[in-house]
Amino acid sequence: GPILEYDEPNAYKLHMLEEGPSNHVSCTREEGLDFYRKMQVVRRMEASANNMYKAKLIRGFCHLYSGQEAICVGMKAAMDKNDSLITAYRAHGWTYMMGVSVTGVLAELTGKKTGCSEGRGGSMHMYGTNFYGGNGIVGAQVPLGAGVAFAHKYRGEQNVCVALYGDGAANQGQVFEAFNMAKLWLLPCIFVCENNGYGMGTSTARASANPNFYKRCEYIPGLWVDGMDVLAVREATRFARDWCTSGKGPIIMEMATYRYFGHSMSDPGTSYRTREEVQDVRKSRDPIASFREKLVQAKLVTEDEFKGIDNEVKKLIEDAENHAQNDPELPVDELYSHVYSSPPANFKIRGCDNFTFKDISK
Amino acid sequence: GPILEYDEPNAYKLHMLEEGPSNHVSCTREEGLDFYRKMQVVRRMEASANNMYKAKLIRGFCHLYSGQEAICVGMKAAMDKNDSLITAYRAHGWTYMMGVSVTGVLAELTGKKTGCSEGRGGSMHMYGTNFYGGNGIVGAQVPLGAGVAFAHKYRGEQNVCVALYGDGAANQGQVFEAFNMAKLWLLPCIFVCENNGYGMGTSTARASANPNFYKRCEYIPGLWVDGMDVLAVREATRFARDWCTSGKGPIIMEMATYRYFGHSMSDPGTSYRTREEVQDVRKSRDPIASFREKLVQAKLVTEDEFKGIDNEVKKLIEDAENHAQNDPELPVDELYSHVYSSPPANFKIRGCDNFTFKDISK
Amino acid sequence: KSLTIREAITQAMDEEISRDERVFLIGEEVAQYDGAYKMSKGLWKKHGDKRIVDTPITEMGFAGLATGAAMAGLRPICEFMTFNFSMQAIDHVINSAAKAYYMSAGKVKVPIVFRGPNGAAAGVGAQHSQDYSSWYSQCPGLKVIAPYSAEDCRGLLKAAIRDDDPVVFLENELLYGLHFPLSDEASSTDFVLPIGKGKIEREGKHITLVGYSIGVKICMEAAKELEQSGIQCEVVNLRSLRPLDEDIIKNSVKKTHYLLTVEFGWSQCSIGSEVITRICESDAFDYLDGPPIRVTGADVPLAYAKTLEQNSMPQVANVVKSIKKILNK
Amino acid sequence: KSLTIREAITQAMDEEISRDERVFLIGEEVAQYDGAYKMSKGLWKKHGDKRIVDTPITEMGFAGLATGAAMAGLRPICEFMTFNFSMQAIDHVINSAAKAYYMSAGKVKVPIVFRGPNGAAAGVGAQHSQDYSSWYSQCPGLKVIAPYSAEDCRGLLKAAIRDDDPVVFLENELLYGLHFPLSDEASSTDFVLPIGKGKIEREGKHITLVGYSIGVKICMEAAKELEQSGIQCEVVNLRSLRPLDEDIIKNSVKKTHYLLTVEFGWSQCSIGSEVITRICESDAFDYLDGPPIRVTGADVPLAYAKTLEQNSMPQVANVVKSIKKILNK
Ligand SMILES: Cc1ncc(C[n+]2csc(CCOP(=O)(O)OP(=O)(O)O)c2C)c(N)n1
Ligand SMILES: Cc1ncc(C[n+]2csc(CCOP(=O)(O)OP(=O)(O)O)c2C)c(N)n1
Ligand SMILES: [Mg+2]
Ligand SMILES: [Mg+2]
Repeated sequence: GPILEYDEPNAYKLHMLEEGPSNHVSCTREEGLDFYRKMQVVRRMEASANNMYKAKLIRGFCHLYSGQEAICVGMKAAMDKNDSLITAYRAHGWTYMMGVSVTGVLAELTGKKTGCSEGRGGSMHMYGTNFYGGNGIVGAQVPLGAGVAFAHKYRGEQNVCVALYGDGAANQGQVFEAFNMAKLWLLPCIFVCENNGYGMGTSTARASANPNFYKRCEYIPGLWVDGMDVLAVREATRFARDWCTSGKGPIIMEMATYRYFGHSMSDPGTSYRTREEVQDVRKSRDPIASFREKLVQAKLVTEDEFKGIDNEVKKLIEDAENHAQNDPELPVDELYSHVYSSPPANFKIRGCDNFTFKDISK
Repeated sequence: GPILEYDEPNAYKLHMLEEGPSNHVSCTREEGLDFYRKMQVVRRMEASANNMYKAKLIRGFCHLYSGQEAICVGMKAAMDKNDSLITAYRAHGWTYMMGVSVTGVLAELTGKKTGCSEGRGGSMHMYGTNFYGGNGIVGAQVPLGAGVAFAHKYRGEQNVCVALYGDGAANQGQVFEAFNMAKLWLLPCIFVCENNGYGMGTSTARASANPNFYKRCEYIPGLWVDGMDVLAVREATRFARDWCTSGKGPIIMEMATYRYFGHSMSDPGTSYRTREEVQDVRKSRDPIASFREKLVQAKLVTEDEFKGIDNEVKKLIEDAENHAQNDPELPVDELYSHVYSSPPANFKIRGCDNFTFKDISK
Repeated sequence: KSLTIREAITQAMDEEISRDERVFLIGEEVAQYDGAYKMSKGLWKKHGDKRIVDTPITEMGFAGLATGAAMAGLRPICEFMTFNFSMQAIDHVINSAAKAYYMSAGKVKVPIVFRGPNGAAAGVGAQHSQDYSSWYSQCPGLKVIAPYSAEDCRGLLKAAIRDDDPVVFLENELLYGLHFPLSDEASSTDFVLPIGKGKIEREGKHITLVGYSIGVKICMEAAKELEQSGIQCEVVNLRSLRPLDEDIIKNSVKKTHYLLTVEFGWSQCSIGSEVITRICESDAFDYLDGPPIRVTGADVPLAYAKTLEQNSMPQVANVVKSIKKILNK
Repeated sequence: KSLTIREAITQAMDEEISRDERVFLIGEEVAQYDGAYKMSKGLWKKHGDKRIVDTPITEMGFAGLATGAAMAGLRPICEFMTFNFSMQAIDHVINSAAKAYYMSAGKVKVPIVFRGPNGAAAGVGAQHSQDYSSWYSQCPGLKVIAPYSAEDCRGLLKAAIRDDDPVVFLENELLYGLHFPLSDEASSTDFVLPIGKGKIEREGKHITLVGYSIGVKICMEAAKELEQSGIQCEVVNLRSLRPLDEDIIKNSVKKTHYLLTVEFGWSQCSIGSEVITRICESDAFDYLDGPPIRVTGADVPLAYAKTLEQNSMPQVANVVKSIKKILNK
């Protein structure tokens, strides 16, 4: 069939690697449509979260992934279904890509029973098959991810764990501790720094003495990737995955990307960067628009076809939004369940006063 | 006056430095005698600690510095009296060099009132002027030291803080966190890794994916130093100090050294290395014997003069040992003092039962 | 005159930074961003880079660095964006800061304040909602403060910054925006409150309610509600958790003969457990006419969903119900 | 048959590692060095690199790694050389391990055991002597065990390793070398004890002494000493700190009418505070004929010097004195 293909001479930079991923990237029409569709789902899902937050249907923190869609879609396309993944609190896009439905995500954000964590977790704590969350503690997911990779290796599986973290998180000491063990023990772990330029209100230059995150470890090879190009992301991930599964140990990827919204919903996101900067990225580097254009220019997909997908996606999101808004919360009594997986005999959990106890023993 | 001078072509290795310390090192007769004497004091002091431990006069942990003497003596010789220093639990040698008497050290080890921490601290917790300890938590002293350097800079002082840590400690995440802040803020901090080959029973190769500790940070210059040569240590420290005080920010030094005894007194120190390895170092690299030999060969000092010093040192140690053994412990009641520097009014500290309270308000 | 908690804390820092050259604020987003919760609004503009220091996201590192700076004679205010992240740095709070003065026989002073919001905010999930009051209050060498009102915040934060010992200052995000009246006296730049003293927030004779931080708010609301049923509650605002003002509780219990504690943290080994045990161990035990009991957070990680969350945290109803039960009303 | 605590723990690990392919031991010096306190003696020789894993000195990193491995289906035993160093990793114990099952609505199980010596050893100074019992026991999602005897260690460590929830297993270095008798039943490789159940170590009718870990030893010695004065102490060995076996304490107090707790940790917000408060809140309160009180570590960082150290830790004399005071003897 017809394919989209092009050379991306600036898609990668290498650290301690003799050879990198191919600069020639390509995809079939079907893949192209699929990637486009998925990126759109993530984009629209976040737009819906944004709206529901403003309508006070979502509480607390809510970190949107908008702008970074090419990473989750491109990486997932190169992953095996038994590969594992763990990320930080900016988890909605990844949750969807790891197999949770849009309803699972949005209903979690509105705290409903149909949310993927039954409303117990919220924005930062979503999980799925081979997907270990969502983590609210900046950096903590990195050693956890190394541990998941350890388990793959322990069981002799040909699988990798992808552990993602932000440019802000990259300075946490435990990241370096994880690097060290991963290298010593040759763990099949892909460490991925999603560099969106800011950790909250702090630019990489103010937070990191070395803001070249793919070169942050002097003994683990690193790969800088244009994180706005879904095909480059897929190509690079294939390369990284091969690296790990061939027994060479860990590898670091830095995904150059951008976040369109503020850090969380309470951050207007304009005090530490200009509106122009955001507009500029939207115009010149947007992962969805640029991919769409490429597909159109290559005459693989027509504008009408895209509109069709967009409408489909819109419906999907609307349906999920409906659930998120109208599904019930868990009954109050459920606040006592899932504290323990194997509760001791006759174990009663204390509520807020000395007259409220819930027997949870099986 | 006459001087000892020689070229040490292999004394240093450089990382991210265009120029290093001079390979030509020298000292006057007086300096030579002084360095020898101090190294001997530390060596003999540790021998005494070893004996008293075996005689059960010292309890708990006791980490001897024997083998590493050239570092504390050489570095101190290049430091300004207002420079600061912090180290780990292998602190006896440094405590002495930072101005605490041998009695202050040995009596601390035996838990006596005349110990530099009145017997409250023990082996790992000794302090002095501009000397912030002794620290029992592997790696914790490194950000603390960066903080002391921060204070120097804050007050506009032309001083540095020396923060020492072991090869085992070098993997702790907080070390990297300190590196990052020190570089971002150009703190006058000399980070010194005393690489004695082992963290407890683990060789550097098993603990560190990159055992070249002077090259552990990709944005801070590093300097490997023959830590068994007191003059090279001094020369290198001068260089590092100049680097920091000239506003260039932090620098890392790796001191190649060796520990003769086990990790602590309960470790025979022979299960993870051979007796031959230890003997080899003692024979070929001992910092005191080799320095003595150089001074003799240069005809700066005679064997008789050395014997004179040795006897003096022996007396000094014996006297201190006497104190350490015969001085009183603090009265029991003192266990309640120095919990707070400014105790609140009417504050009573609870003892081990509900009938024992001590009023400590001033 | 009225003031929000946020304003009280910002003011207290501003005044102390102006007063003493050695005082500086350090933490994540405290400078250019004005604080994640805007607790340092305007301070960077006013005092500049030297005194208001943005850090990378490295709690262990910057808490250690701040502690080292304190050892070397500065007086840092170290902000944890929330105390949940203080777990990453807790070794420095305890082993480096709290124990140094003792281990060094008084040679090393550590005049530092660790502050930030503690406990649950609204809808932030289990990892961001823990109350560390009892952990920190357990440790000798530390002073631990958990203010309730604007007066508490001003008087105790200023006292903490001037104190020569390490102080843990536990704020509450849910209180930040609330307005409290402030006396002229408490508005003075010289105003400080003594660390280690509680305050009777409301007098009453039928039962003693002991709370701290947002727990006091619940106590006050419950007291108000019960007034209508003729039950007069005495409300003790602990203010300091270490040292704990045992006398103020004892005296109140001797008067009321009943004791109830209120806090948002988990029940086990809580401040409530300590308060009740101290009363048992004291001569006030004999004055008790009924069992002393606790109202606390439910013994579960905090859920995100609103109804679950609300029911996992003490509400006025829990207090009212408990009081009626013990008083047999 | 008699066994040291060290042997009991090594055996328990050995048996469970042999029994279940997913179980492995990870920590500093646990493999080639046989453990800093020789708790894993012979295990590396027997089971090899895959099952017994030496780590770099990076507590936060390896505790996180072990937790991740548990999430992915393995069953790590994560040794802290001492629990003092668990402070560096405590965020993973609490936020990563304890809360995951709840936050994920049961999707993520974390079957991990964190173990190692807790509390003071002999002459190791303030930073190496803290008792973390109350901190960990406060946190829902964790199970917390503090064994006393060889039987406790075998039965509860094996149960902990088989448990699907994260367990904190607090040993005591001062007990490691002590010998305890062991029944045939307890020697079986199938022997496990239920988590959450205490044990009456000694029956008595005049007062209930509640202890855990080395505190039980002090209780037993005090009980023996008081026997001569005709005072019969009932000694409750808590075994589990979370869940806490409230029933066993209540039943004992209802029989004896007096309660004393013994522990080596600091008093504030301690296990003793919790035990006493639980009794106050229960129907056993009405059975108390005197104030329940605590014997604890002194409220100071632990000093190195021997006499100071000894007097900062509970001794039999503190217990005897306290009992005589409450019983008016
Ligand atoms: C240990 C810890 N410290 C601080 C925070 C507060 N915090 C949450 S997100 C964040 C910024 C992280 O930035 P980055 O890693 O770049 O990720 P991004 O938000 O850009 O995706 C901070 C400081 C936290 N959650 N955990
Ligand atoms: C955080 C922490 N983890 C573990 C220990 C136990 N411990 C004490 S010293 C040591 C080895 C450190 O080795 P290294 O840094 O090379 O210093 P050296 O003993 O060689 O001087 C270990 C593991 C500790 N004290 N603190
Ligand atoms: Mg970022
Ligand atoms: Mg070493």
